[in-house]
Amino acid sequence: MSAAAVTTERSLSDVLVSPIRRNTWVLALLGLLAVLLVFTKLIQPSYGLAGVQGLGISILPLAFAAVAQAVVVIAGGVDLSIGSVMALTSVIAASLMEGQSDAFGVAVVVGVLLLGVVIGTTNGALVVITRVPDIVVTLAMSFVWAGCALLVRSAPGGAASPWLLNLVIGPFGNPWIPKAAIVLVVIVAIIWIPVARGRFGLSLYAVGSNQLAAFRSGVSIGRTKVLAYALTGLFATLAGLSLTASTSIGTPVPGPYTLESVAAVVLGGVSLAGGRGGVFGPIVAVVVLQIIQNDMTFLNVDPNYALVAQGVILIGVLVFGSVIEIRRARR
Amino acid sequence: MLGTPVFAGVPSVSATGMVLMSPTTTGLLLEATGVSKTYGAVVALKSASLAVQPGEVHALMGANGAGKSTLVKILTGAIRPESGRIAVHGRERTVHSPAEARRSGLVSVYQEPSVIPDLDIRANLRLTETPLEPFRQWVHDLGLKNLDLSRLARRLPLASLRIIDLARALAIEPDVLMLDEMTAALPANLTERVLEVIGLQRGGERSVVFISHRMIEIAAVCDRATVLREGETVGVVDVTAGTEERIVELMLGSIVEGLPERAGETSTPAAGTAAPRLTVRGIAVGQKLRDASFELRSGEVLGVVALEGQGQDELFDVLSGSERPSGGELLVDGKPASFGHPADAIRAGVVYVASDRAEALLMQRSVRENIALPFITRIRRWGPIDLPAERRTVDAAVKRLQIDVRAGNEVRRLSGGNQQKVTIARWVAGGVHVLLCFDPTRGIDILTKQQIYVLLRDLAEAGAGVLLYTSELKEVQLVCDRAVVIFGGRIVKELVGAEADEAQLLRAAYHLRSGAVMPEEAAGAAVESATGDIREAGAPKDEAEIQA
Amino acid sequence: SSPAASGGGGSSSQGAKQYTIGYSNGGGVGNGFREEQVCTAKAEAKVSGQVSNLTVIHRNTDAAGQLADIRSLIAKGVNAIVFNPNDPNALNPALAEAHAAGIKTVSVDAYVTDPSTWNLYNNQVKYAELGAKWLFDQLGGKGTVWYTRGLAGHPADSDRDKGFQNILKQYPNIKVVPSKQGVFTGWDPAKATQITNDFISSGQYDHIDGIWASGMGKQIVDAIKAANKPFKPIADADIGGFVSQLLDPTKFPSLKGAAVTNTASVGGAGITLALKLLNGEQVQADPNAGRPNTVLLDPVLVDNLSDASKTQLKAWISVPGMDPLWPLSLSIKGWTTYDANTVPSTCKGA
Amino acid sequence: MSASVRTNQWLSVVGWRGLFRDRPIIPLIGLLGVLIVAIELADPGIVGPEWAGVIVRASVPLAILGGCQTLAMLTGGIDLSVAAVASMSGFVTATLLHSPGGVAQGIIVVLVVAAVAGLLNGIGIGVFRVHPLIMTLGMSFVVLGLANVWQLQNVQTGAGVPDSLRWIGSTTFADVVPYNLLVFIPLTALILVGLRRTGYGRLLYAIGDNPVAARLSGTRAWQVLIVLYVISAVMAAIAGLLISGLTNTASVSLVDASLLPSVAAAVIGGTSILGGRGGFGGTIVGALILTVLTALLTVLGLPEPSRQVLFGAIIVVVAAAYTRVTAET
Ligand SMILES: Nc1ncnc2c1ncn2[C@@H]1O[C@H](COP(=O)(O)OP(=O)(O)OP(=O)(O)O)[C@@H](O)[C@H]1O
Ligand SMILES: Nc1ncnc2c1ncn2[C@@H]1O[C@H](COP(=O)(O)OP(=O)(O)OP(=O)(O)O)[C@@H](O)[C@H]1O
Ligand SMILES: [Mg+2]
Ligand SMILES: [Mg+2]
Repeated sequence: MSAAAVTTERSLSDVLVSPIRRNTWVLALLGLLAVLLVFTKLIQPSYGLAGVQGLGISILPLAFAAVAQAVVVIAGGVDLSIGSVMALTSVIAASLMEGQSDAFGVAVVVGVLLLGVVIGTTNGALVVITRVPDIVVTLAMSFVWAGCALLVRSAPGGAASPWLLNLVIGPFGNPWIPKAAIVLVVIVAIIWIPVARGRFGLSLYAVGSNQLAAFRSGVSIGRTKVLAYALTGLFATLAGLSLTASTSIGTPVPGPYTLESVAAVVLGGVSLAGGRGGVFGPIVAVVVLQIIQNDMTFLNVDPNYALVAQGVILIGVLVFGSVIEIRRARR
Repeated sequence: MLGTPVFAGVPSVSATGMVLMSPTTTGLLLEATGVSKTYGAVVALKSASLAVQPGEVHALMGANGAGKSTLVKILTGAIRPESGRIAVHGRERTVHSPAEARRSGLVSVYQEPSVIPDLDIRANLRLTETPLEPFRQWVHDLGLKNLDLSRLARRLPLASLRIIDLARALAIEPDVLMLDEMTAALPANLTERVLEVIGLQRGGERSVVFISHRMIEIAAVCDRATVLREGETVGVVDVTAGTEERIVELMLGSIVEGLPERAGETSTPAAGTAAPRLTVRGIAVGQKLRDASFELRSGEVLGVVALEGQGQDELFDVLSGSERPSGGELLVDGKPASFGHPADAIRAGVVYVASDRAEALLMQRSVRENIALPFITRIRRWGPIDLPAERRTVDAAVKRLQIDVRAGNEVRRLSGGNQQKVTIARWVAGGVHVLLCFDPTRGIDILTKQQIYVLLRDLAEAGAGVLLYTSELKEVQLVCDRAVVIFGGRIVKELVGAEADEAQLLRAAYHLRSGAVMPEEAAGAAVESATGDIREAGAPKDEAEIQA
Repeated sequence: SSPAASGGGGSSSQGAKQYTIGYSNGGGVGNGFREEQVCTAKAEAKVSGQVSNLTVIHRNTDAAGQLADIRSLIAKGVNAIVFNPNDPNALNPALAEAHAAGIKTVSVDAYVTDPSTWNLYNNQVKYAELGAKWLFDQLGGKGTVWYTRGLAGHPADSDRDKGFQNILKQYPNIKVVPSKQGVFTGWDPAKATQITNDFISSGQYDHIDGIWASGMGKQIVDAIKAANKPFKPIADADIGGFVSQLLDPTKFPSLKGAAVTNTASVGGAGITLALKLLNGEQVQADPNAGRPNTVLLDPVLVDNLSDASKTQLKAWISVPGMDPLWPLSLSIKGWTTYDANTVPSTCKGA
Repeated sequence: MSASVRTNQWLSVVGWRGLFRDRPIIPLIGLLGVLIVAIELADPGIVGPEWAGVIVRASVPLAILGGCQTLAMLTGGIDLSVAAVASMSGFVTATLLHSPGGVAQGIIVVLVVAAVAGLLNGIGIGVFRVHPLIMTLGMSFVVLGLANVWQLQNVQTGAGVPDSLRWIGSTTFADVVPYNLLVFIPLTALILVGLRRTGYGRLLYAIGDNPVAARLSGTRAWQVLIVLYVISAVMAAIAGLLISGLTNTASVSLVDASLLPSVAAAVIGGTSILGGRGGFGGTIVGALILTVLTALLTVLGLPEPSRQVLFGAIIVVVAAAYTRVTAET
């Protein structure tokens, strides 16, 4: 053991092992997903193309919502206004696009995405400036954004540009690959991977992990938080646009996406304490939740017991996870 | 002492020892005057001044709560002062954030680690834009070997994090480096390397502001010392042989009387004959602690000495009920005991003073609630609290430890030292059979330390057994009747307290064969061989991480 | 009637169960109207003898969630899907997919715009018109009316608003408070009570002459009674609790009111319609509906002003001990074949 | 041995701040006053004893639900199952009205059922360390699902809200003092004293402040948490009974709309969602503020969308002002 060179080289096993160790939860979820798919095929032998295509489009809004929630939770916050932002952006898009040309529709999408960033920035700026806890600010803002959605239109309506519908509905090349899945993966990858790799991504995790240490490491807490919320606003808007794209209209009454996104984020291995996890785990969690929903239909489970089962599964997965964690810590 | 350079002859400002705000000589690197800061009703800094010359190691001294950390935080932009001037390189500046301070050449290693727990070390370095190669070099120089940069920070021991903090600061090449109790959480071997590195800065371009409560370290590396008392700079002293007394006098004001040389002097415990309070037989924790056996008797203070990560953490975890041993036997007052939870240990009268205050205190609650916490934990005690009785108990404990409770509505407002006292007071308030202390004087000022020594002796005299792990080897001679040394998860040596001088202890801690006199220069070599020993013993990677 | 599509499995249509039907309800778990609707669907499926399996998906979600549910029913391979739509347009893509897979689709309680889907629903515009007209006539065409609505943005609420405004135009001397847009109860009993209490305590209640309600009449009347205020004429729906109040002059002296039917039996009727389509029967569309493939169910209004109408109300609440939040009209002539008294028990055993 | 205390405390801004920080309820009450003045300005003559009675009556159940959140938040948790449990309790009591044991039996049954739900919450959170948000969210699905199964089992039993519940939930003494205070005042006294003067109350704060320290001092957190979530569920059940009495309605989703306001009442009242700080007094004022705010928006007669926007905006402003006033330094 001589020089500095020895001290900091990474061994091959480190390179291979540590990503697996760090992503155990996501890998376990993928395993669960595989098991569920096999199970589904067993209980519903006719499950096939229609099922997979339906799955792809069905998960899109919640998947984007979960990504949106994951970003802000990683940064140590939480956004309870995601459902309302989805409603607002969705009604605005659908109202503006109704009866307009495709080109105008593109402009609307771009404009609404920018608006989403502005909305997210507003949430973030309020959190930072008022120093009121995230959960309070975003809870209150959820009323504001939902009210704005109702101001835009009091009833569901509007229409999406046809290209927007075509963008997400149907297969992409191979009949087994839903366009929606491609859209989801490509957009999330394009936005998230550069963010996660860059300094801003580091700051996100730093702020979520330990604000004081982050501040002392030279991270601007306020700016990072605002940017995190802006990014969340962007993804929430993508979720809202997916609503418009899959339903072809805008609905001013928020759907159940806020709490579902929190649940998906936790299931997806993101710590609500901040600083840990990623955005792909929550996406897998959303797929798992949707397949469970489908299986209940295939099994003809009574709707009320289906609700009970959903609660039990949600709790069960996390109990399982923490039992493993407690065991591991004992060792 | 430990192979550090002798006092370098830095041109002194004045030989008179104390100058109130020395008239500025040319070319000061950093100058702060009239800095003040209040927290609500608490005045943390009244009027503090600090002048740092290029190339000097400048000690910032003061009792707990004197305002040292506050001053450092202000100088590096972590908090804003109410008033005061700060000049860097003679130019006045307002520093708004640590990042900005860094651009002005001011970098601090704070009292608490500033590494992001959920990022790996590499990412932490990227975050702070620290150049990698110099960092590696510094880590190596500071004696931290085999640091895996892809480890998550939260998985590393505190001492490693401190070294990483320091190496990172050094790699940035700051003009002024401020070290706030850098050595407090380090084992002896790493402390030595850190002091060496700091000593090497003397006479160069860079200045170091060094905060420590260990006089010996100040004497070893510092050129001058600024002394704070109650938020005010009360003097600037040249550090030369014999100025210690002077500094202490300044720190404490007029109240100093002769500090007792050995706290336990008066007591001559019948250690050999008293009944054992705690008997440890063959306790093991996986590979980390193997076959630890010893007896702790009533009336005895038993020292535990070890380098970082030799199994002492696991030993204390087992004894305090935080972790179950994988083998061995535990007897409390002769009766077999098995602790599945700290509550079990406490019930048996075995109580634990944790080293990490953040682990032990309810930071947002009052001193009183913190001290009375153990009384209410059992279901039987969940009912109404006898408030007058509680007040009496708590007041007695506060008085006994002389805790400054003026900011006591919330413990986090107390200075580090006073917080530390609260963690001890909690157990002094009830009756204890066995007191486990893990580095209880970490970051505590000299007077308080004395108080704690006396307290530990008093408790022992009253019949308790005290097990004291300390990273400050000098303490063993001062307070312990006996000491055991742990190495590689085993107890390798037992010494009588009075004979356990630093050299003896260090030699044992490195697991060197006795007899050979260790020349101070040979310490480095000794370290290498000690490392080898651990390797052969197959110590797991976690422990091997820090070897001097 | 004879089986249309399937390859002649059963010789007799009666008793031969050959269809699987999916039922999707995208909201209102625990809501009396929606629960009763599911019960009537189950009752009709049972009585018809032609349904081998009825899969019900009933959860609180939005249009996109209901799209997912319909798609999973398609993946399950049912013969027909009956659903209560969360939106008139949003489900169209999935409905088209269902059509392509040879699945019959029936929308109940509200219409959808998908051309191949049949609609069967209560005429909500008319619901509002009946109640408003009765109320305004009670006031002699002159006075102030408190306009309480349902859930902002809900299609049924929007339709009812349309009807209300239609009649309002014909009565120039009727004033509406708090505004022409009305106040929303969100169809939430607790909120309705709160709103009424606020309205009373602010003194505004003393200045009105009548109340138009959208299903929360029971809560409004209870709040008025709790505040010891005199009752004012009120038009609401045929919810059990409200009708009981209308028929109880000892507890609610001089309470004048009218109940407009808003039957939840559309669930059962939807099953009947789906079976007709599956069996290839001819279904008569309503020419006045303004859209194709549509069966409109007209509401009726019954007040408590005459003995005859009181007898009618009493007949409604004769089904023993139903939940007071459930609508009373339990059957639709020509569309449901079960015995109304069996509806509650159909739900038993969930 | 260091810092000196400022002498002229009351003269300085710092002194006021310090006062507010130690007694955060004072600015909250001030704020409530401002809202009441606003409502009086918007509709002169409205504020009076009767009006106050109506406001208090509506605030009591919300304050109790907020109390559930307060207790859970002190330990760093949250209880999203209160709405489902509260709805269930009102509903099941109503369905048991005609059972042999009558109302009393119904109430006992729902309190036991609620306690079981709370027990499961506590076990999940305390023993299996499931995040409280998820545990209680999952539990709310379970409770709602089972309550609905029960509803469909019992459509024929003739559900109706018992007269006794109607009396206590909705009537007032002399048209002013609501009888639900008969439940609320003892409960409040119990919670206030419990939090301040009992070992258990201290432990709630301790666990929320620093679970590691609490453990090292001998606290078995799972015991505390199980009891906590049982208490929370039982309180939710009591609130549910009052709400069903107030609205004279029993429905499995009756209280759903109060879930987020219950969280808002606690946080507006100064309880930290991160644990270790807050109290029930603030929550009561928080509930009053929310109720008065709703009444104000009703009086203003704005259309629904604008009301929602204003409601949210005012909460942000209130919370920001409050944070500012009680902030450190
Ligand atoms: N956030 C705070 N709120 C209130 N008072 C504070 C706060 N931070 C520090 N203080 C007070 O300021 C004074 C100075 O504290 P500081 O931490 O600077 O002392 P120190 O000299 O570093 O002591 P130690 O040697 O114990 O670390 C203490 O009285 C402390 O109680
Ligand atoms: N709430 C309290 N506040 C202050 N001091 C207390 C409090 N409760 C107990 N004490 C003191 O702490 C000491 C030990 O209390 P402890 O609870 O162990 O009593 P105990 O009689 O030993 O109970 P047990 O027999 O169950 O062990 C006693 O001296 C008691 O006076
Ligand atoms: Mg300090
Ligand atoms: Mg005892």
